[in-house]
Amino acid sequence: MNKIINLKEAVDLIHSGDTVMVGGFTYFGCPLHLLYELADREVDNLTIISEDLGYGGLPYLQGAGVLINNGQVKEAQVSFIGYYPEITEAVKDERLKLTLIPQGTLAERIRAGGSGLGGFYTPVGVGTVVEEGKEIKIINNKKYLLEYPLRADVALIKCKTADHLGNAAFKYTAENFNPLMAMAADLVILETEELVENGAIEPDSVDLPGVFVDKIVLCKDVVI
Amino acid sequence: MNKIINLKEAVDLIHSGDTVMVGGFTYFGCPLHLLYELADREVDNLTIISEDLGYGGLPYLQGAGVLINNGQVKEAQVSFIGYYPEITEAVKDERLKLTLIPQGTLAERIRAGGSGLGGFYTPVGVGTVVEEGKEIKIINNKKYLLEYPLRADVALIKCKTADHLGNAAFKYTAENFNPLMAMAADLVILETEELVENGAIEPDSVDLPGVFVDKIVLCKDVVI
Amino acid sequence: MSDINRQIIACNIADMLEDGMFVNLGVGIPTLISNYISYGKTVLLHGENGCIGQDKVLDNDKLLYDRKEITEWLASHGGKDSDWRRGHRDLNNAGDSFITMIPGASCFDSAMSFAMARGGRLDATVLGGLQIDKYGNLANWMVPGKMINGMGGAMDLVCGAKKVIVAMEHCSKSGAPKIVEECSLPLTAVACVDVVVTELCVMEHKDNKYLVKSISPNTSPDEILSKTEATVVFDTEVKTMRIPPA
Amino acid sequence: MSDINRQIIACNIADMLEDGMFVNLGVGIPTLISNYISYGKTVLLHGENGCIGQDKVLDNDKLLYDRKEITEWLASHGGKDSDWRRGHRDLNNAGDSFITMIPGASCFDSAMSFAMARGGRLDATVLGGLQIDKYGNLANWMVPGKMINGMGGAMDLVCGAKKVIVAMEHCSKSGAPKIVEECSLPLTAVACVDVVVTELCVMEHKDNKYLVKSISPNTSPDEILSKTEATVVFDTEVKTMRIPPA
Repeated sequence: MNKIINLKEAVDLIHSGDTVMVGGFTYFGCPLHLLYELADREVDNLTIISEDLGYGGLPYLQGAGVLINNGQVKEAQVSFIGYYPEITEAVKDERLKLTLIPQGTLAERIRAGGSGLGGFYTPVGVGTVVEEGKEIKIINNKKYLLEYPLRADVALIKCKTADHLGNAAFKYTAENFNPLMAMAADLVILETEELVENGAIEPDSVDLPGVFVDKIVLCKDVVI
Repeated sequence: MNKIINLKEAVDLIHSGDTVMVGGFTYFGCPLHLLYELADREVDNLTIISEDLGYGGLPYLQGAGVLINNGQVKEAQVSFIGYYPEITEAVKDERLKLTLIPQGTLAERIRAGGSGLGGFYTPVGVGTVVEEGKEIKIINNKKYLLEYPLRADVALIKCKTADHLGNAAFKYTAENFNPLMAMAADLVILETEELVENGAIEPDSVDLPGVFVDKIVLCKDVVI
Repeated sequence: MSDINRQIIACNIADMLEDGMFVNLGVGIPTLISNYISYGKTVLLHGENGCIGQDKVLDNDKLLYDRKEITEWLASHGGKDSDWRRGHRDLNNAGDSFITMIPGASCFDSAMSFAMARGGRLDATVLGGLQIDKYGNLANWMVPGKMINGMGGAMDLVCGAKKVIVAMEHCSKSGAPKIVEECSLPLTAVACVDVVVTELCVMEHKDNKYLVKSISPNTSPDEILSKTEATVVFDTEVKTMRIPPA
Repeated sequence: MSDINRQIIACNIADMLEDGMFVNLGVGIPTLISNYISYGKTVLLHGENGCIGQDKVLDNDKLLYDRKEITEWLASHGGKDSDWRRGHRDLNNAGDSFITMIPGASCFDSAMSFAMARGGRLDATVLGGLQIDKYGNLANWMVPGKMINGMGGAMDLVCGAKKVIVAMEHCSKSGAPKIVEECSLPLTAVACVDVVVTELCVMEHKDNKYLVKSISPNTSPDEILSKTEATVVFDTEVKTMRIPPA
């Protein structure tokens, strides 16, 4: 059971037309090595599910936005864009189909996708544009929207420390969407800063059990 | 903001008629000091929500079952009983209303209660007695049951280490239902084996943020 | 918005926050609030990106806009001797600033972060507003036709918090009232506003009206009435807002 | 059930488990399986109470039934120098035995534990059965009128696992078939059974039939047919089950 491969082998596993979840909250916990390698490939028609599309105001902190600027993405489901004029343009020009999802609903939909649930009722978005086209249910005199699970073909995630079984520990706020996405994709590729022997991460310190991780790529250097 | 009180003060906060969540999986992670103190009180008509009711075959590992044997409980919602003849008798004699819930559904309903969700769809229990009286929905050609959130007046939970803000770290499998229940109750009483200074538990090692904990009781000795 | 207006709003909200409160501060004016929380009071700040217990925001304007500077900072803030006390390349707030944390802080994933927001444990959420209306509706995330931004966590944060406090200038840059009869901009949430704090006054929302609790020494009831479209009433005893030293 | 029957069932299931597989083993016969997993094969065992990576089950029959013994054990297995390598008072499996774990084990809460069970990552779940039927329905948690037990995690575990393997004796103590046309006992789940392993044979469930893949050297096709109520068919090449040394 060897899960460790190199960056090129990892990105070879992503194909045109795939739905790809990308972990991270802007720069923090974002698998940038995997993303930048993917941006160098002739892979397109991707659907990206991510909290955001990177920190667009800063050319050297692009995140998933680099794929959009490359024209590799047909659709994106995110919660936040921030200052990113290129994306507004791409949406206006119909080069990109963009769906905005409240951040907590996005997290919960991904969790539901990884948890075998059929959907859930949330009060978030009631009376707003988020409600459009959704089933509404009154539970205990309160309105809720039915939200469905999200899953992906591939999840690209990033951690601080991993062992050879794929057990992962995230540092501080670089955890965010990473463990949730790892549970909700058919193929999970983990980018890690450090690789340690099995048992070096205490059982209580494992944030994501290795059973969710298919491939591990060690990327020691810091990129921005 | 002082959350630390003694065992007697803590149990004074539980009243007849309350719905009480009790953490633990049999002995493991069960707040036995709180339970045994509660068993000495004239508090009754309780509704207990718990994974189980303790390890009934062993007189010195009673868990929440001690409350039932005392006649303090009118209703219990649990997943498992195991070898516990007294409980079968109490149910037959209609001294106890018992609801059995699949363990994962129980965990998820408590999580939903703590997460502000109105309910969720699960495939678990379809075509079984669990289905009775529940809404069924077909999602992507698969049957799901609608399950509603569970909340309680009080949660009694147990951890290995806590700081003065109530941040808690559980050890190994003694985590189980404890953090979930702490999120789903109006009053949360935490029994801890050790009390440490704020900051002594690393931010990444906090399993339950202190904002969920109202009262902390230090109980150093091991009881069975 | 002028800096003094922002500071007035921030310091008056800080005064509402009590010891031990668990609070989410949104981007914009709300980030200024922590500067005004009085010494000895512990307010537990929620970062919806996955933490409780933000302490200082590291001054990273320069950091972020100078590539050499940030590369060096990231390299020196990720090793074994770097942690939550001095800042770490894996530690930010929801406004994407590097931060430090207080002793007793905690970190967690995004599902947990919003579970606690919706679940009712958050004592208050403070966020900016484009418009609020007599129904307590809030619009703060989108202006049709303008650049696409995204609602981020705002819709979730206002859903479960015990108190929703809107921090905004009383009128728009063009002078139009922002406290209106009915919001014309896309909503963030319906009937969610509890309190609004502007540079002119602090008002509570109740029964389709805004009740003035305190006003700035630099304004008058008439000015407030003329600049507010929704119905305004005055409390029997209206207090004076605190004006921070310039 | 005789011990040799239990061991035959356990060792034939162990042979089905491949290196790296993520598997839940229920109480009863399934707990015996780990003894037969061949050396060098890492099977990651899920404990639905909140762990992956069970290694040894600590022999605690004596431990649990002697009050002095357990008190001493608990006191000596909770301190700083006690951990997952040698056993800890906070470390059990779902059958309530104290356990040790392999390097690379992990622990988590119950919501996470069942999220992964339902979510589809579990390669197999192995559990006992009272009855299974031609539809692949499983009944394993309740006999009406008998002592109340509870379904525990069984209903959840069979819902998401890629393969559900039922480990049970071919007939009941009274000799009645347990592989029936239609279950008469309350169900655990519908249409969930993929494989059943008894002391007589290994059968796959498919198209409302049970297909015999291997049989014990101690039985015959006729005996299997006579002891099975549901339709049985035989694979073109039927293998011989492994019989462990007594």
